[in-house]
Amino acid sequence: MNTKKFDIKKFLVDNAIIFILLLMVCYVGITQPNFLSKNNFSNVSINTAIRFIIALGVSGCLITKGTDLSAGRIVGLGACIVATLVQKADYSDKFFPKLGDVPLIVALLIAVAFCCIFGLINGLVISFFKVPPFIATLGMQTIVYGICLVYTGASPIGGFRSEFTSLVSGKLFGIPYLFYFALIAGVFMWFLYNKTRHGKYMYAIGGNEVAAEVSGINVNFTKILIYTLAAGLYAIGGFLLTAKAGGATVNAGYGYELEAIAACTIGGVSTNGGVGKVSGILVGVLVFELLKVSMQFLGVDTSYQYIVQGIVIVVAVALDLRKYLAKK
Amino acid sequence: MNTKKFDIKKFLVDNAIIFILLLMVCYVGITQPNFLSKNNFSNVSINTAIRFIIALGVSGCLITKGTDLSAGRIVGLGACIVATLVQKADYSDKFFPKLGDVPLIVALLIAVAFCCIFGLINGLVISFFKVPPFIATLGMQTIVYGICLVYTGASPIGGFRSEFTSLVSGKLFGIPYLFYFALIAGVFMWFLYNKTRHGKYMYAIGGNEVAAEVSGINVNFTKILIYTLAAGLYAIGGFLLTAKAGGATVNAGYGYELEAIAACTIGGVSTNGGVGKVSGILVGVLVFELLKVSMQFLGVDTSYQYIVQGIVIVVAVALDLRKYLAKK
Amino acid sequence: MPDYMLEMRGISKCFPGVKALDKVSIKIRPGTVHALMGENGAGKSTLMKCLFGIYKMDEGEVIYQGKPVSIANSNDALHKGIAMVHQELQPIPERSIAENIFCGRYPLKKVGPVKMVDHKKMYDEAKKLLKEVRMEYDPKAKLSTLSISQMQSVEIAKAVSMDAKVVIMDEPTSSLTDNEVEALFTIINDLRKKGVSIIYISHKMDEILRISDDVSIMRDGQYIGTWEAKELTTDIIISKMVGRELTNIYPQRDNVPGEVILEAKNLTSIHPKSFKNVDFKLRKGEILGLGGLVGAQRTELMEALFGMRHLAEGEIIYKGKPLNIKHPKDAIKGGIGLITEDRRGSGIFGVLSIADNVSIASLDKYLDMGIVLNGKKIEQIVKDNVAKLSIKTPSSKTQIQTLSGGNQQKVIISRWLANDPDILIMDEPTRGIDVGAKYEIYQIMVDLAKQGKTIIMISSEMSELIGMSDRILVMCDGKLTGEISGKEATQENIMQFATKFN
Amino acid sequence: GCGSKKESDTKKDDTKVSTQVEETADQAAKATNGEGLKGKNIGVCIYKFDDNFMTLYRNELQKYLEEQGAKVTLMDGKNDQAEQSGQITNYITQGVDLLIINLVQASAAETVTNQCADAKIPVVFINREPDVKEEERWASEGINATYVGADARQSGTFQGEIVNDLKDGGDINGDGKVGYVMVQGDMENVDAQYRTEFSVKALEDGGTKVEKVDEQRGDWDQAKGQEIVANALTANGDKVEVVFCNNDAMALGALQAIESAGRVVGKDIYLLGVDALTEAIQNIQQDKMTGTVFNDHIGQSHKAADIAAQMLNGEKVESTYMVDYIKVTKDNADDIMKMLQ
Ligand SMILES: Nc1ncnc2c1ncn2[C@@H]1O[C@H](COP(=O)(O)OP(=O)(O)OP(=O)(O)O)[C@@H](O)[C@H]1O
Ligand SMILES: Nc1ncnc2c1ncn2[C@@H]1O[C@H](COP(=O)(O)OP(=O)(O)OP(=O)(O)O)[C@@H](O)[C@H]1O
Ligand SMILES: OC[C@H]1O[C@@H](O)[C@H](O)[C@@H](O)[C@H]1O
Ligand SMILES: [Mg+2]
Ligand SMILES: [Mg+2]
Repeated sequence: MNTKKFDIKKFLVDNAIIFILLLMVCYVGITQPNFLSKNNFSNVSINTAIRFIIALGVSGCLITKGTDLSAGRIVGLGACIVATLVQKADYSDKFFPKLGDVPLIVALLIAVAFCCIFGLINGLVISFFKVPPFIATLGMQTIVYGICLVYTGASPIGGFRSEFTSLVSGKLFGIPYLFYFALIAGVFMWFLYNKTRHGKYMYAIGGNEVAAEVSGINVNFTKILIYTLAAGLYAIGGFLLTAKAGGATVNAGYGYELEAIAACTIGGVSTNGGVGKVSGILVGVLVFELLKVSMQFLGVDTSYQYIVQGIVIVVAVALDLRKYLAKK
Repeated sequence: MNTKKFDIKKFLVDNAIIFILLLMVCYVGITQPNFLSKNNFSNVSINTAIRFIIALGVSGCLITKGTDLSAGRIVGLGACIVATLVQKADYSDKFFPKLGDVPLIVALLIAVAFCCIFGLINGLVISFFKVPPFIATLGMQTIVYGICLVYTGASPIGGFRSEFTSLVSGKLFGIPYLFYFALIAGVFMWFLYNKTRHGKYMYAIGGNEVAAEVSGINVNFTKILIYTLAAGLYAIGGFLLTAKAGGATVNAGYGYELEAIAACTIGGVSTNGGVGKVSGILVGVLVFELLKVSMQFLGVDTSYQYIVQGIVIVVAVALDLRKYLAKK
Repeated sequence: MPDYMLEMRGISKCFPGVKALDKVSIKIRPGTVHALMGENGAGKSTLMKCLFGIYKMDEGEVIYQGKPVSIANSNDALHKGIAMVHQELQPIPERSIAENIFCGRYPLKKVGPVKMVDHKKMYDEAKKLLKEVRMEYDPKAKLSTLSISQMQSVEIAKAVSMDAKVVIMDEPTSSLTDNEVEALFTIINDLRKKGVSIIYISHKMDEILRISDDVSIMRDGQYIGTWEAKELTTDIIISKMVGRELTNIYPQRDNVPGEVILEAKNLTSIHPKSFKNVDFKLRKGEILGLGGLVGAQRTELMEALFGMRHLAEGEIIYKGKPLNIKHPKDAIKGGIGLITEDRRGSGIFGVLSIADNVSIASLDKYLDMGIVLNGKKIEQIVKDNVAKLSIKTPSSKTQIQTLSGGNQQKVIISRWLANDPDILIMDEPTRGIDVGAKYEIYQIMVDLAKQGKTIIMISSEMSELIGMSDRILVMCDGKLTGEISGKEATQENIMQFATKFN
Repeated sequence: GCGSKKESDTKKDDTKVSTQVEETADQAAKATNGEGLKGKNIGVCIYKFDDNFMTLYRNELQKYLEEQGAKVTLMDGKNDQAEQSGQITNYITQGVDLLIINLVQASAAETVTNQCADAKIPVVFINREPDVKEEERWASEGINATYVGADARQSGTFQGEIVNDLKDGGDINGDGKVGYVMVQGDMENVDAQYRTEFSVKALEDGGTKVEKVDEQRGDWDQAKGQEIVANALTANGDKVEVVFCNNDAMALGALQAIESAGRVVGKDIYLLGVDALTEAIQNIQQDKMTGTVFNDHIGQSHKAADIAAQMLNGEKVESTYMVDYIKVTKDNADDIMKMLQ
């Protein structure tokens, strides 16, 4: 703890969501067998890992008062690119029938490279044409989808090499591989956000873009970097998603952007810009994932699951904002 | 024209989208027979009417720096409610088997009333719990969808009385009824935005919320009104959509919010708040609708239609913002 | 070393509808303080923004250290050794004080191949710099915990730490207390000794005469001339700025305070560190000054009276009845108006027109049939006000954000004139206002008082308090420490009360 | 034995339709004696909850399973394979006795099957058919998995055949070829792809010359169906003789467009859908639609449940079971309607 005296009330208010999350986990854990099992831990961590990586990408956009609605579709593009590269040699419906066994890392890098192009375009359009991020990335959402349709001809792609799909089932020290992916991504982003100039620039731009500009920060360049990096993370998300699903279609990743944005906001990334922590983003993603599993374990009717999920989004954010509401 | 001297360059820049729109219409009109026909006018005006009414609803949220992601789902809810009330007495799959013939206006009002409840909640959550509109309405999007699923059990609802469906096919002075709906909505909103206190308050809140508060504006009340009214307009949109499609499912209106937001932005509603005109919104909606018809007439492959549409969104906004960029 | 550190030649700049700069030329000597003076909207800030690369000039050239240069953007300007304190504060509230100071040039350290921000160095240096501007704040604290004046000090610290050859200061003291101003002047003198040129913009005559070596004057976007400060007096400067003689700084006060209209009893904020147990009375037709040091909680007190802040205790008797104010709209309904001190934050509606900005608080008055706004009536009231306050604007449809700071302030005053309140609270009403316009504002205050309105004026300028108030209340540390009648007020007795900490 | 033989052979003969209906109902009756489902936890994964057809299907499936004493939970895959895979792992962790899965992506079958096999949970795939190779693998590796569904190609073929059987073979304007508009579902869906392809193929196989006047994607959505057909009719007028819709919802929208363009189905245009929604059947009865294809959710869901019961009883099952689509035209519309009531 700090040297400062510990304020229990503040601690509770600041971490309200975390407590509620713990409460929920305890309740479901006690009432539902197998919820607190190793298997479930590994399921949740696999789901969380992918969403977390995508949310990390979106977070930079949000912190600079932007947003990225193309996130989900870029995840989908990444997924489709990877999918076409990791098919079994003898798969009858092979996309590139003559393609040999592409090493996984190469497949990943190719997907990252392609996705980054679209992130780059997002960044350029936002910086130089001053198109509001919402619109720029909304347009990109549609464009990337179209491109993905053209690329795959809308056919689903499957028949992957087992070394690829085992990325998800595989474990190291009893912990799924995906967990490590997320860990590395999280540490990397934490470092970037807190220890490098780029991170400071990002927070400064989000806090006051004019101030950043007149302080000599290359605002355009920083934004471009943010959107490009984000797309790179989406590609990784797409890669893992494909491994997890065991197949990919143009619809992969669809709608993930909204969930990622909601997760970030729940985790304290402010839509007013300039605020947001990597640890918060993780909490935000966990809220979603734990909620989903819990509802399934509790056997909540699907239609009602939507209602609950919607309410949780709103309440989690309302709760979190309480601390800012401090009466004047 | 004005007494001021006419600045042709400014006129061109200010209305760039309109000119490009006209150009497009001319091109398609010349190359494709029947494009400039009365029938096509009527199709376009029917589609535009519905989208325009929805975009009008969203515009108030945008002008106050908010947004409404629940728009599409509320349209869907309105559509489903109306649909369950206007079925033929002898339709075998009737939702309320014992329900008599509900007058159309009553069906509309019931839908409006129910939808307004959700708009009201949006407004309350945004005003009093200070949940960012993006998140509040994202949550509501999911909630309303869930409610609609519960209400309809996800089954499609059809078998309407012909007086209802003929709302769309019917014409007055050779112009489809729907056109008049849109006209009335447009005139009403123009009046509200320009000639009433509410409108001025709305622009003021968008311009500077704190200053609005200090100027004695009841910011919370104004916002609540805006979100509630918006939901009312979505309900009307849902009503007309159902009449047009001749049936409704929980999926009705899905995704309309993004299109509406994009249309507003293309039409000059600023995401920075405080700026936006009814006429601009109409132009924005027309850009979309004319683009869609044109692409179909030109026989553009559906996959490529997405790409074109995405590019148009971005370019239209880039173009429009030029005028605000007035070289620093 | 060339004769001039910097020359700007024939600079012109047009905005839609305004020629902001019309072939302006100035020359800045090395190691001097060069004051730039002119009425609101004369083009001072615009000229500086052109120099700093924020605006692109339409024509003209910049000779810097003897060589023609072109400055593409702020980054470029900073690299060339030009730093600027901006008229509009540019805080990044959510980041630490140190990060605000080192924004854009964070100290780095190399860890292996990776360049990392050197936090320790950043905080240490920030601490040193803060000391220089007499601020003993934790550099790790969020900027948002500071008051406006403290933020301004931070910006000054930032600009002077840039190691620049030219430091532009656009109204650096607009929110500073006397104490802080002294610190600034010490810094400026040090810089001058090091050969740095300072371009200093201010509307405060005494500062100009004290600190500057040369004075350049602008009027309506044109360059009028440059003089050595020692040749000048306040009157000469004013007449060159305004283009005519200005005989008095304060108008004749011929209002007569009448019966008590409002009585505040035991007002206490919900925040322990804010105002407590404040009692005062307001009379019809009086101008009440509210003095004190920055941080004395004057603003908080008035904002509470206006319903923007919460009271823990206290009662307000207005026109004989208790008045319950929960929200500004309650206050406005009761006939109270407030011009806030933070113009950009809580005053202007930037993207809206002048007409909208003027009419927004009084829309109820322009209704036909109870709902329809009458455009003609609005247009009329706007026209009247633009004329009365001589607001410089191309049209009433102009966006207020394009006006100069001073003119924006006048528009906000118009808003409250249009609303016609019985009590008008003005928090630093002449901040950033040129002398000519100040006089106009003072005159309006007197006129209002003569019509039986009550004015409460918060001001940090002693002379303004003394010159304008019928009565002065002084606060210190959240408590009312004294009351002085206007006639008896002196700098000394106000200061005495203002520093009466327990 | 509850139909362990393959039933995928396309019935060409229209008169067989009514016997087919009885057969399906018959199967349903027989299955009630299945002991295997009683008290069992069945996890059902639906690819997307708001899919019209899958709604009918899942409701029927749930009802039928519960009637036989099974404990059923359903999950909505939200059209996202990754989401669904997560749900499947959750079911496995929870320890369900059997899974009935309507995959989002048929190509994910291998991964999913392996997961279930590892956990020793039998799995019945429905509606979206895995790769043939995958199905063969189940048999050869003795994996307890099977597919119960319908062949989407057949639904397309039936659409085409209905047109072929019209007295003018679809050529209303007598120019020797049939001008058609194709309104597609979302193209990621194999149903959409096959219906688009095989409706036209059946027309051509029947010796008709065809001309594609327009082809647009309507995402199964009624409003989009209306918009697309309204535009197509405006642009192409009488050239449009047949409107093929990949499902009935879009066909109903198309009908709106056709009527407001002042055209009359059966007289100067033909309109075909798939699914046999109640409203579509009524339209056929009233000559407002030419025909549709009954996507037999009752037969399919009952079959799936019956096979599930067999698996739970430890019986060995085939790797695929096909339930036929049924052509619906004015001739048999009343029968189909009765069956659905
Ligand atoms: N961004 C802008 N767009 C349009 N007009 C502008 C803009 N900035 C300044 N102007 C106009 O240019 C003129 C000069 O403004 P400027 O801010 O330079 O005045 P100033 O001398 O700094 O006044 P003050 O003392 O009030 O700060 C004014 O008429 C103002 O309205
Ligand atoms: N000691 C302090 N520490 C942090 N913030 C402070 C402190 N004192 C004041 N502030 C903040 O600074 C702002 C201005 O202070 P305050 O309104 O009390 O000053 P004032 O007497 O009105 O002076 P002026 O209006 O002339 O600046 C307020 O927002 C207040 O919360
Ligand atoms: O996958 C979605 C589609 O599935 C088909 O089987 C059905 O016929 C369509 O109406 C549509 O629901
Ligand atoms: Mg200025
Ligand atoms: Mg103050």
